[in-house]
Amino acid sequence: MSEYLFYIVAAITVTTAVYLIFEKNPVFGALYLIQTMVSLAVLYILLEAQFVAAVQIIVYAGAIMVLFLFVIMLLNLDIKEEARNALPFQRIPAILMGIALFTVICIVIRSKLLQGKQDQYTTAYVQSIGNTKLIGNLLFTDYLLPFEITSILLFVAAIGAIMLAKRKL
Amino acid sequence: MLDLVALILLFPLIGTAVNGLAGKRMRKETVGYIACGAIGLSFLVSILVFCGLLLLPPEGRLFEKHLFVWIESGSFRSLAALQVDPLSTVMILTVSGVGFLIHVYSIGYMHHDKGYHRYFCYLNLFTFSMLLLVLSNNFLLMFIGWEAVGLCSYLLIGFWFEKKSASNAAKKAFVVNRVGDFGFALGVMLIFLIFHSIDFTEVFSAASHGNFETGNFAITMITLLLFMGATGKSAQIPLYTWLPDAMEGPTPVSALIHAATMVTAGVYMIARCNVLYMLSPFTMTVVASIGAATALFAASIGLVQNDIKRVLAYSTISQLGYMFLACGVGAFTAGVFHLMTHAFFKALLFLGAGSVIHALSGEQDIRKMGALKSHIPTTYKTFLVGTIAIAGIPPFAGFFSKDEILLEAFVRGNFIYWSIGAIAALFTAFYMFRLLFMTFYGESRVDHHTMEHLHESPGNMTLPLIALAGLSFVGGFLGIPGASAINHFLSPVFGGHTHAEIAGTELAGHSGHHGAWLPYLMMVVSTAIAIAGIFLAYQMYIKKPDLPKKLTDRFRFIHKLLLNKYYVDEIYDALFVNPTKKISVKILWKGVDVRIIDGSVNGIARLVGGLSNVLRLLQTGYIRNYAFYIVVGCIFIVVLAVFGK
Amino acid sequence: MITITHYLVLSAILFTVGVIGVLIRRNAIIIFMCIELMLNAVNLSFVACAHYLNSMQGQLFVFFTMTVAAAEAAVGLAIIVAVFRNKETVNIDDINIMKW
Amino acid sequence: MTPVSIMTFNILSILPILILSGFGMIVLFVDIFSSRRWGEKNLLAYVSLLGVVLAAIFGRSPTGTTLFSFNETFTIDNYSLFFNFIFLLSTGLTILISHSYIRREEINHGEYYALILFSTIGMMLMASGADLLSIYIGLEVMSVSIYILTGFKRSKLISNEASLKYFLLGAFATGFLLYGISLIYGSTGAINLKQIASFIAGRGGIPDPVLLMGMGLIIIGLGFKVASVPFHTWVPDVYEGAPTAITAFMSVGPKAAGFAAFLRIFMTAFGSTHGEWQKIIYVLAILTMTIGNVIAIAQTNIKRMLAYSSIAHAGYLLIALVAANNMGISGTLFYLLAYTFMNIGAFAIVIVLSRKGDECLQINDYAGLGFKHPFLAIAMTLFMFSMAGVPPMAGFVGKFYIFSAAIKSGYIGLAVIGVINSVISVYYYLRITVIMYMKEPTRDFHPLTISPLIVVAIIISMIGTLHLGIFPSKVMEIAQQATLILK
Amino acid sequence: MDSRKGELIRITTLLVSIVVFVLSLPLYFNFNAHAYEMQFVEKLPWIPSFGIHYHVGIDGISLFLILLTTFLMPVSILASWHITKHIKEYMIAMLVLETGMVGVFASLDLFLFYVYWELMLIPMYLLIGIWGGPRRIYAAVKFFIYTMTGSVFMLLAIIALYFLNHRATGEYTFNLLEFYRLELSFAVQFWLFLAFAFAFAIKVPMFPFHTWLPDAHVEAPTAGSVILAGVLLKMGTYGFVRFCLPLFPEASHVFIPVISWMAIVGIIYGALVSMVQDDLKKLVAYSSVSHLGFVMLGIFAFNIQGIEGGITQMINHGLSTGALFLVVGMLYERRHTRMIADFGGLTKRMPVFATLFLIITLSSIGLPGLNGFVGEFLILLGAFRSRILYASIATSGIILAAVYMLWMFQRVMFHEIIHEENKTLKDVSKREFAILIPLIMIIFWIGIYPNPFLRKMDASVNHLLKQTGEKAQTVSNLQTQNTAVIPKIDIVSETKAEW
Repeated sequence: MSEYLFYIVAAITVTTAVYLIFEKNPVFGALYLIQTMVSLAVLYILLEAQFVAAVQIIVYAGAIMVLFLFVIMLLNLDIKEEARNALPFQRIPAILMGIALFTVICIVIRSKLLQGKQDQYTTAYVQSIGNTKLIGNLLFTDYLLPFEITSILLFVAAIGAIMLAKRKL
Repeated sequence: MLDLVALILLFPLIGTAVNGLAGKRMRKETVGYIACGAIGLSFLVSILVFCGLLLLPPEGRLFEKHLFVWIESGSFRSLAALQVDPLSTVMILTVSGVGFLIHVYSIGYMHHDKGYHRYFCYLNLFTFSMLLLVLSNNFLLMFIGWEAVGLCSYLLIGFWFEKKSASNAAKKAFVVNRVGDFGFALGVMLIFLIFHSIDFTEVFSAASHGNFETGNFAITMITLLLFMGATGKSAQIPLYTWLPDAMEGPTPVSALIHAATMVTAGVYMIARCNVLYMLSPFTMTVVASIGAATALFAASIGLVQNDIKRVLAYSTISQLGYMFLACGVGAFTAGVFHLMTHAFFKALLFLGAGSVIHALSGEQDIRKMGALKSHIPTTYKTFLVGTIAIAGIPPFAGFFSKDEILLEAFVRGNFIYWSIGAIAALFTAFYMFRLLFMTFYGESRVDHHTMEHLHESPGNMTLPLIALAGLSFVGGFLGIPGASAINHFLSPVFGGHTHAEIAGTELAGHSGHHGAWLPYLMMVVSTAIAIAGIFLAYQMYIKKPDLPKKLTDRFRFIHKLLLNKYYVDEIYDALFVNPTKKISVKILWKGVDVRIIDGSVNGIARLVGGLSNVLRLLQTGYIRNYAFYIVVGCIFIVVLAVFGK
Repeated sequence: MITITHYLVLSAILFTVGVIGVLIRRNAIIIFMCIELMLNAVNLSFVACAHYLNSMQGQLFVFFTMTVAAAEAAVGLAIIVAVFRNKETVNIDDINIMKW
Repeated sequence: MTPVSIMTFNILSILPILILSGFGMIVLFVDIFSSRRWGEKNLLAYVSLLGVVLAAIFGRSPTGTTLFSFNETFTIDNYSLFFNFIFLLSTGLTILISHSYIRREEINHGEYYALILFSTIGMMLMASGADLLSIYIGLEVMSVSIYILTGFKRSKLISNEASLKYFLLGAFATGFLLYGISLIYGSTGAINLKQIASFIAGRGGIPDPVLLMGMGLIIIGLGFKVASVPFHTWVPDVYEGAPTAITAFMSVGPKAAGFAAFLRIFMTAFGSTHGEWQKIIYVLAILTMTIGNVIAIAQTNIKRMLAYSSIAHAGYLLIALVAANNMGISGTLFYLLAYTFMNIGAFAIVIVLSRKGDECLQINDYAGLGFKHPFLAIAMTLFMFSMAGVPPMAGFVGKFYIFSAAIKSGYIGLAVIGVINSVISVYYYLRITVIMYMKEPTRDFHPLTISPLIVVAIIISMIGTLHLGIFPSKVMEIAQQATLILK
Repeated sequence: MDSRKGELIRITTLLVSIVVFVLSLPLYFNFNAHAYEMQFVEKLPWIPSFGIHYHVGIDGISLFLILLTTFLMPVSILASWHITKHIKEYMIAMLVLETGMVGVFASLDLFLFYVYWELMLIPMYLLIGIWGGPRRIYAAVKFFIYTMTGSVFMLLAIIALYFLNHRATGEYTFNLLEFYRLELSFAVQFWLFLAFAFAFAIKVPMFPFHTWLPDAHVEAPTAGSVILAGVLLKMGTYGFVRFCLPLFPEASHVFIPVISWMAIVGIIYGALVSMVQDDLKKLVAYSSVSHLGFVMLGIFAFNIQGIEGGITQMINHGLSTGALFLVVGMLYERRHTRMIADFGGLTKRMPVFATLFLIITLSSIGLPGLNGFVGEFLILLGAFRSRILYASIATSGIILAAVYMLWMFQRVMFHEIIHEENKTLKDVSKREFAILIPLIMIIFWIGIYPNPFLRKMDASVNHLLKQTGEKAQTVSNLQTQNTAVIPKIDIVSETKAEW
């Protein structure tokens, strides 16, 4: 069951991703990306990462992508935006490079993976406590410092966004 | 008395210093007195030293005076030390004596010159250098004198530096001498390498004690190299070309340096090294051959020259050739003897020529002279003495010395040497009398303007002439066959090789198959040759004045060849001077240096600069482009990381 | 059976697509979206690894990545807006004053 | 029962970070409450300076020991302390040189100083982070702040463009970095550097391809930050477009932070696979030096020239990384410190000479400076010779250190290429002095208004450059102690 | 700047340099000629963590070079009286230069040596670039980069020595005297010798690395040329003596033919190119190539005469060529041209000058009785003792020297005065006289009584030869085998230390 689900969702993900990079209209592009993200959220659930899946939809697909859409509309961008192409000759090499990169990655991940120490968080264990609770625990214990620093990051981003985008200071 | 030897050097040096530093602010007379006084004192000391030497037993006539250690490096050691022995005594007497006379003469001759004090400064310096050359006790110190006389020669030839020809001649003299010095320097080094010393005494005693067999290669090389130096200094083939040009200097300079003393340095040096030379028959042959060839060659050029000083210059070269011929056949005493008599009469001739030139306000072309006999009688008379002396008419000095050389050439050498010498002697007599006749006899070809100023030279010029004439007359008796004083005196230097054994009475015994009559026959023959030359000149220039022109027309080619000195200067220019200049400019400087070396240095710089301008184009300013580089770099790195074993 | 490899291949595809998008698109916002796509691909790989390793660190990392992405998005879009204010375009091929 | 791991909670260990963030806030508050007029905003600079100084003072902790805190996500050791000093120094100097500049450019906002302070926090985290997550977060804090600072001259298109380029490319490169981290995580199951190291050690030091690829991708991400070819392309453009004071900051702080992370990750986590990554760095080092130096020759804009020079210096530092011996690491530390002095000094001069609306950035604009403003010219000459590696300046000792390290590890070829490059670099550094001293002025220098703060910065830089050049011993010893931790 | 202030600066600098010279004199008088060890040694820790010391001292080899430096300095400063532009900076540069030069000759710590070696580039570069002629920038940059190119390789070699020494003794030090004791394998010596020799050969400059020299000389101000020719070039030859020979004896022996031929080509080539120059300074510059060729030939003769001659010739060249540049500078000050064709007949207007010029010219030619001869003869003698062929070819250089110098002298000083401007030239002033006279006095002194100089260097040179000879013997078989084959770089494995 989950196998079919995986393949379907994966297909959707890839398709929307490919649509994203070939779509002329940025609004549609954003929508495709949202779709990709939502599909990924499904995969996260398949991987038993419910909290991440939720955040993916709420924060990523919801907040961030809406911000994108918001800006696209604010700037009133249309299809003509990409009229000028200074590097037409880069297209084919770029795609070839992408394929090459993909090939290399595939060759690499064919080899032995997951050689590392298996951790204690087996499915059963996680379910016994709850995914979200575990993550919360870890965030306020082991990863407290990065977590706090993230606040600075967000603060910086807020200041920056205001600084750069505010019409009048 | 011998201890005074350093004073011989000191006086001229003081003269140089005083005249050089303060001469400009002194009266001309003072300058002259200081200069002459310095040399005069030097001469007096030389006589004292000579007497001192005479007091010693003949075998012990060697005195060395150490002054200080000059250069010492490792086993190499060159002292500043003086050596007095018969040979150097002969030399110092000649140099300071003749030098003194010429100094006196110069007072009058140079009286009107602006560089008066400079002149005497140089002249004194020259005398010092020459005395140093002959007094030094090792090769390197000798080399100092050797080069220093070259320097003085340079300075004095170029004395009238405003004349381009003079400065050119000066430079030529120095450079050609340097070519010779090249050989000399190498010779000295080779001596050090072979003998581990450069002291005369040590080298010669090592050489004469049978450590080296005759014909030893190293010794041959040493002697050849030293002889190379001698050819430069003494103007032998192939390095003689500077001497005729050197006549650009003031005439007394020509007399002193380019006739009487400096040019004989080569002869002196070979005589000094006779021990070495005797060990190398090959070198001796070379020396004799070159000497003979030069004697003939220069004499032949002298036949047709029209410049009074040039004739004398070629004559000098020719006479030097004789001396080398003498040395080359092993007759060192004969060489030195001729050196001395030659100093007397050639100085006399030059000074006489100077007097003529002085009288004619600078005219040197004998075609514009003539009939001066009555106008400048003293000059004429003394000049006549000198001419006879060089021509080899007994009993004048030249006769004895030249005759002895010819005899030696015949006895020790071979018939060819003798015949060349004889022909050269014929030439000598001819051109000298040609000179005499054209200058003092016949019709006057002097232009009016010059004629008005025609006058006999002042006393301080004529007195040296008379003195030298006297010496030219009596000088020969020092080496009169059979009772040769100079042979006796020099024999300690030339040891077993002296010609005392064969000269004079002992001759018969030594070279038995020729018989005792040989010397006398030789005398007769050479006198006959001289007279033949004189007769020929008389015929051509007094009796039939139009004969020379006919002959010239008849043998146009030979005449032109002789007149242009066999084009040797031109050949040298074409062979050495011009190609060197051309190669230096075109290939080395503009080609190798600018184009290749500098070009490649700047080329690398330009290459990097060009590369910079190409590579910067990668920086297109397009973000996508930059991202592309990142991806390329990524693939490269990943491939290198994963597969790059 | 869906193995880790499946997820990782999918992740690789998404990542590659994102890279290609960055290379061929000219609209700054779309490029930015492609970069977001790359980040998402990475997130997938993290979560997949975490799952198969029985580890939580991957999920945590994804959480941080998202936060960072949010911050970046805010700043990035602000920058794009600022550019647009001055230049009236978001075509990065037109934004090319500085080169060489 | 919920397992709650017991935290090694040591607030003192992050005291400098706390001080800096606190002062970041204070600056913002001061800005809000201070007058709108530009003239009274001097306080901002002084407050932020105070923050830096305090952070420097309280950032000291007993040396010689390694202190892990926050469950091994944060390390305090001599190594990170040394880097903290470099960061604080570059921050302090940047603030000093910014003061007059941002007033002239009318971007005198509290946010400017706050962002600088925040980005310093990011750098510190990069140097101190004990796992990949901390390092990543630190990197992002630093980068995002600098993206903003680069575009701080909002009204200038050149600044916008720089900011956009930096941002897009930075985010792109970060994508690779993250992917690398995920692969390492996938392979080792750990993001903590020590655990990664013990994993590799457990497998006999033989890494598998996934790990290697992850390593390669991390090199890309950090190579981008330290401006290594071929990830350097943003550098000239961004350096040119950014506000000059930020360019100065960018060329020292983030570069140092990049190397701090580079060294810590590769020496601690991948130390036993040295052979695998040194060949990559080897190639990168050669490319970076050569391309940086060669292209710098053709530059006419001084900021671009310094940008390429900064790339070249990254190349020299990579040599030390290749050598990977304690000499190389301490050499890197020393070099970065020296580079901070000389580079900020050079930019300070650039700032002094520029005026509003007339940036005076062409190298030819410096003609005749030598005798018009001897002090500035001497300072500039000093910095240029130092960067060229001429004794007795700091740059020479740094290069000496690095080449020594290379030779010690037997990389003669690399050292030879390095010195050849350093000769090439002489050309363009020398050109500045040529133009200053040997060319007649092509333009008149208006009377410069030189603020005392920037003079202080120049003097500090000069003293630093000379002191490190002539008496490097003390700093060398500290640097050597700092490296012992990594082994 | 007002002229009084300028005058004050000049006089102060002059006094300082004279005081330095006077202070350096005790070095000579208190120097123990019988000891080969370094004397007047100062050793203070400088960078202890690297084993770097401020370690200076002199022996018979460096003694005279230091004295030459301190002696030429007041002379040069006196010759810079005409500088009016930026006097203060000029004088500072001169004094810094002096520091660097003395430092180079006195350093016994290789790191310190390198620092001084490079340090002295900066003031020289500024001197050429700021106070030089029309193409000064090109010349200055070329000078700087060219020299730097050589020296960076030396830096690498120094570092390599440092580690090799550590490997051998376990001690980290840059002490030259310690390095002397190192026994290096031939291959290592080979490469390190090359690195050192490259730096020094550029500095000397040996053919074909000489092209910076004419440019730098031509464009430099008079004092710059004097220092450049007088002292800077000596650093190269000094480097060979101090470092290459004793540190890498076997390699040095192997390189005898290469270096000797380069020297010989330099002698002849320099002379020929010099001969056809039309610019006085260029002529003198190329003559330096020739003269320094002699020095190199002497050093690589590997015997006492050669090396002592080489050192003497270093001093001589400093004096004679320095003096020649001063003379050319005096002409330039008067006429603002250095083209030979613009002169001619100057003797008439400037007799005193002519005399001084002539003496200097003759000294440069190597006339016996003047200084040049002593050095040249000893060099040639030394070279002759080791390889007759080399010495024979090189000796022909003395002919060429006469040609180019005298031809130049003739064209400048002799003939009629053709150019109007030359008719009003003034003879040497008191200041110029004061500049030249000390030089000329020493020229005579060394020429006539060189032994005090030679004696002081005896012990050191003997020791040097012992070092080179003894070390060379131990691996003497190696050289014959390795002459043809360039050894592979196994220095990597030799230096590679454990991590």
